[in-house]
Amino acid sequence: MFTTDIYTINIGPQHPSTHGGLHVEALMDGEVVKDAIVHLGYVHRSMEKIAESRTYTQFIPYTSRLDYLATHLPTLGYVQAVEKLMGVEVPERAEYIRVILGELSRIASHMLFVGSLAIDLGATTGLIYCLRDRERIMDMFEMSSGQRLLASYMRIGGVIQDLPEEFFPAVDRFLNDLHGMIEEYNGLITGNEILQARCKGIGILSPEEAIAYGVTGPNLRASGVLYDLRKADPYGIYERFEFEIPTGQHGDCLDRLIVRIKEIEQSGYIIRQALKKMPTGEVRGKVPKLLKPEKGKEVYHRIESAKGELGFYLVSDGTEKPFRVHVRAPSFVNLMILPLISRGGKLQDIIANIATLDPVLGESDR
Amino acid sequence: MEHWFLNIAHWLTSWLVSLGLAPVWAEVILLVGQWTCIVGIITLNVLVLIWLERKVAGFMQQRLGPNRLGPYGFFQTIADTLKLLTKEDIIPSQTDKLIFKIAPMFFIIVSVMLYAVLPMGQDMAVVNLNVGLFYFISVGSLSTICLLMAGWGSNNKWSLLGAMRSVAQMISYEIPLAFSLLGVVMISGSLNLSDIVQAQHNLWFILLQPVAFITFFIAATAELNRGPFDMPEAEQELTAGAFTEYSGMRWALFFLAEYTNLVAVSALAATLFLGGWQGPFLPSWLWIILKTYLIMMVFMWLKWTFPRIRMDHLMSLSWKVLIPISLVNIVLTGAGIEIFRWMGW
Amino acid sequence: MYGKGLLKGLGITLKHTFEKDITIQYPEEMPFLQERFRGCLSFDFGKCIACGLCTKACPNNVLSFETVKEEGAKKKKLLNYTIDLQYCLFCNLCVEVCPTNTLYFTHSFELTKFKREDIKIVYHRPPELDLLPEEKETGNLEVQVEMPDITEAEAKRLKQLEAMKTALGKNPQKVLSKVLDTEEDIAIMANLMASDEKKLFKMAELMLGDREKARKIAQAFVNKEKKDRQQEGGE
Amino acid sequence: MSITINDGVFIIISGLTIVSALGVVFSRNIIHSALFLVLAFLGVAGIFFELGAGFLGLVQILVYAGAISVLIIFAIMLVMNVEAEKTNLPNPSLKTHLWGACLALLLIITLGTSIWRSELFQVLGPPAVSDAVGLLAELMLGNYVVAFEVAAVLLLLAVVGAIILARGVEEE
Repeated sequence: MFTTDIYTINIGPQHPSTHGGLHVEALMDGEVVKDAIVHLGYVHRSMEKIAESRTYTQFIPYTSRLDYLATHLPTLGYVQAVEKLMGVEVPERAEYIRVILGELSRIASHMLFVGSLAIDLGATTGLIYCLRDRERIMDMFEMSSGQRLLASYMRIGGVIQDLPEEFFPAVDRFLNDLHGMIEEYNGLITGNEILQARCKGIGILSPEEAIAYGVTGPNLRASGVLYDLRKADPYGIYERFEFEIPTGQHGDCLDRLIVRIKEIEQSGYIIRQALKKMPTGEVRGKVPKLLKPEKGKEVYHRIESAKGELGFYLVSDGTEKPFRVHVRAPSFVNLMILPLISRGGKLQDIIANIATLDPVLGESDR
Repeated sequence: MEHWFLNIAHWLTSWLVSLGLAPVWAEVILLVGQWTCIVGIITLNVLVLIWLERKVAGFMQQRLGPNRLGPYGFFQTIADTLKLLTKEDIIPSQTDKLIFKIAPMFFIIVSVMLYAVLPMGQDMAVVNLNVGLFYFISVGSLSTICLLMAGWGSNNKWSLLGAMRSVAQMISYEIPLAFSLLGVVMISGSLNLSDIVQAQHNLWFILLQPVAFITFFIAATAELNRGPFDMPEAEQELTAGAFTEYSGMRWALFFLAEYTNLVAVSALAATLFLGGWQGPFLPSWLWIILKTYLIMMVFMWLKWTFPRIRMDHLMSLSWKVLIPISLVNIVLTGAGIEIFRWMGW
Repeated sequence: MYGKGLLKGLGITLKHTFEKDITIQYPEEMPFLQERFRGCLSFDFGKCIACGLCTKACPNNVLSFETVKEEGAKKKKLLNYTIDLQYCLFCNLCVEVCPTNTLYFTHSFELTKFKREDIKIVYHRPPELDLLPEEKETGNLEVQVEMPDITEAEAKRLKQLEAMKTALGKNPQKVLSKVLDTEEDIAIMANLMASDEKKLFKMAELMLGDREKARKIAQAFVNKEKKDRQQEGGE
Repeated sequence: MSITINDGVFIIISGLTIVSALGVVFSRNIIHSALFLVLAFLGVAGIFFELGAGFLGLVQILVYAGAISVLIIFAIMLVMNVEAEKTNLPNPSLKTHLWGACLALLLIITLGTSIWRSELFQVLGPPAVSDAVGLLAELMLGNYVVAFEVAAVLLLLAVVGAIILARGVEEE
């Protein structure tokens, strides 16, 4: 009887809720989304090309700038990839330090996720509380490496230097308070009925679709797939720790939030175990000053970053510079399901979907 | 203390008459003076309110809030206003210029008009209208048109979407707003705000009509476009909704009007449910100010705690929850009144 | 009950309203910086030996310097040193690689400048460094060269390093015999050091510090050189 | 006959009403027409106030200016798909002009005769009782309660019908 026109509305690239230079072209029928087309590349910095003109060591600071919200994790992935390529042994203590800082980065990233979801849905105060708690992790990063956001603390064969004395009481205090923080997020953000109404049943991603699209990380686990590289393909010393992998049931926005909050808790457990088991000793292995891997050797190393499976693919041509570096960015792959989960929803649901997919544009555009 | 303002008005009238002016013209001049005072008070109030809102938000978020200009950053808003006044008046080229320009002016005029019937103290309403409450609701409904004008005039999809949303929202919420007030009207038997205040001499209506108060409060939050119902603005979704294209003083006028509405609706809530200007010890005008600010604090508390409701949830909240509740409230109030009459109270 | 979560949230914000603020008023109250904080990258002119390791380590070409080799002098003379801070990643790679702790991070973090050219930090050679040796011996050095950041121990170490370097330069056979066994090796190493000042420096530092490590590295250098020679011979 | 304040206000308001009514007709942009219509409604409400019928004036504002006009604007916005500037152009054909003139003539004759027949420019009794609302309430909920309720039921039916129609679109 009646027909309605479909109109386009451009969410971004300059938009408060796109977490950076993301452009979503939404085809709308009234308030209902018919399709959402993701346009990427606004934060492209040619990271992979830069890697080809830097030595293996020199590329380390750039890796922090991929996923700057979980600064130690991409660096960890890269240095482990190079170590795999060169066959470098890492001292025990350095491995434990890497686990502690990596999990702290994961907590920091997830805290920012919770906060940014809150502010994207309009709850300003939720963001501030999350940032307040994240600040304590930033302080710990400052203690260990001297940098708050872009630490570049990992080195091939270990870490720059040992953790300082004051780091241990600080991380202890933080872990003791972690439960209270999570309670607070649950009270203010997760438990809020308005937020639940906006997240429950929104942006549902079925496990089959998630696997088909190559979604990884908390987004995949929220769909109910029990897959975590720390268990499925343990790297570093992760097989030594006991922890659970939280999964969701419905794969909606609320599950994606809850899974991440539970992961914060699990990361806390891992850090506790690591602190207990940590041996003394060297933190930097014997590594030649100039790294020249064998010609033609290639390696793919993947870690469980805060966003999902972060992979580094390195090809060596026998010189001190890599022939090719490719980054398998989880944010990029995860963003690709945005049209799928947004179709049929409301305009406001796109915002919730972007927020719960937790993309870091620095990583997805590279 | 109690009669300061009334005395000033009386003195002014008699002085004007003694100058040889006809009493009618003296009344007109007095009316103009009253309106000037009201606009002045509103502007002052808004300056305080914006500062207060930022301060309250700051404290809630464990921040300091504005603290640079003046004691506790009190003059921050004044500096902001000066900045906005001196900014370039940007009118985008593709807009419907006439509508774009007059929308903020209409908005602020409508908001100021609300104050005509509010009793600011004992015998201190500008116009003691016998349909005062009805006046408040119907004039309040005009602000939808202004938002619609702003959204249409901006010629921007975000703006239009914001305007459409806010109009749908405000029209829907006018119904529970009016219905929730009917209970009060039935008990007091008058639409005159001063009479309603008098009727609460013994017992505040918040105790007699708690359900009505809650529905009124929710509907008023939606009518004011304040969080968690701030659909037309919705910074995170609509980038600023109807106000996206506005800048400088035109933008500031919208905010002035929003805060003006906030004060008016809070004052109305205080008048209808919290006994208006009645209270011991302090003069009546101070009581109403205190009560208004108390209600405004609650508005701020809600805004800085809750996330935004989704549009369709918002509409169904109005149509499926608030309207039935307020209708039931009216029926129960009617029955209650009959029972009390029958018991001979 | 519906609305319980809302009330709980309201309670949380109300609780925090009356708590102490966690932010500080920045310019009046400076933030607490951890000991390792990486602020402005700084340079100590007196310590630099112009080895160039920092410029090679830097991923972003932040560092550059100019040297001049005067006739008869053994060492290159550093004329100026430039840190183009706008490209700095604060990654710590140059600081790690510097053998004399010449580069270091200060705690100053207010690096904003009005003009773009002000961002570049250029260190010019201080005139005190060019005093004649006689003047140095009379103690003028201590008076005129300001090295506020060097502790006494460090200064002592530097002096020792300088002495070791001179010794290695003048009489390599004698010094190297402590770490290398065969005559042939010592000769190769001496040659290497004569041609490459970095290696000379490296050895000097190692000799002062870990003798065992020095032995290994010297051996490695020699072995590599031998290998290279063989390859050249083969071709 | 001197002009009182009331007369002056009346002249201003009615002038405004007439000007905005002309604006409705002559605007080339249909949205402007609709907004002029709001202004005309407000002017009529002002005249009601001037005549002491405050309640009626407020109903005029609430229903016409606040709600009906918004519906009109919504309808215009939703169905319009040409440029706003060219939506309200006068129709060039002579035939329509003639029909329009006839209708206008009819309207003028009807209104004119009714004004002529009435006792012109004469104030009939006091403007209005002070408690107009009470009087209205007694009339509506007393004498004419059946008609009032029937009208209410009719409106309710209309609302239900509208909802059913609107839902039909959604299913398609």
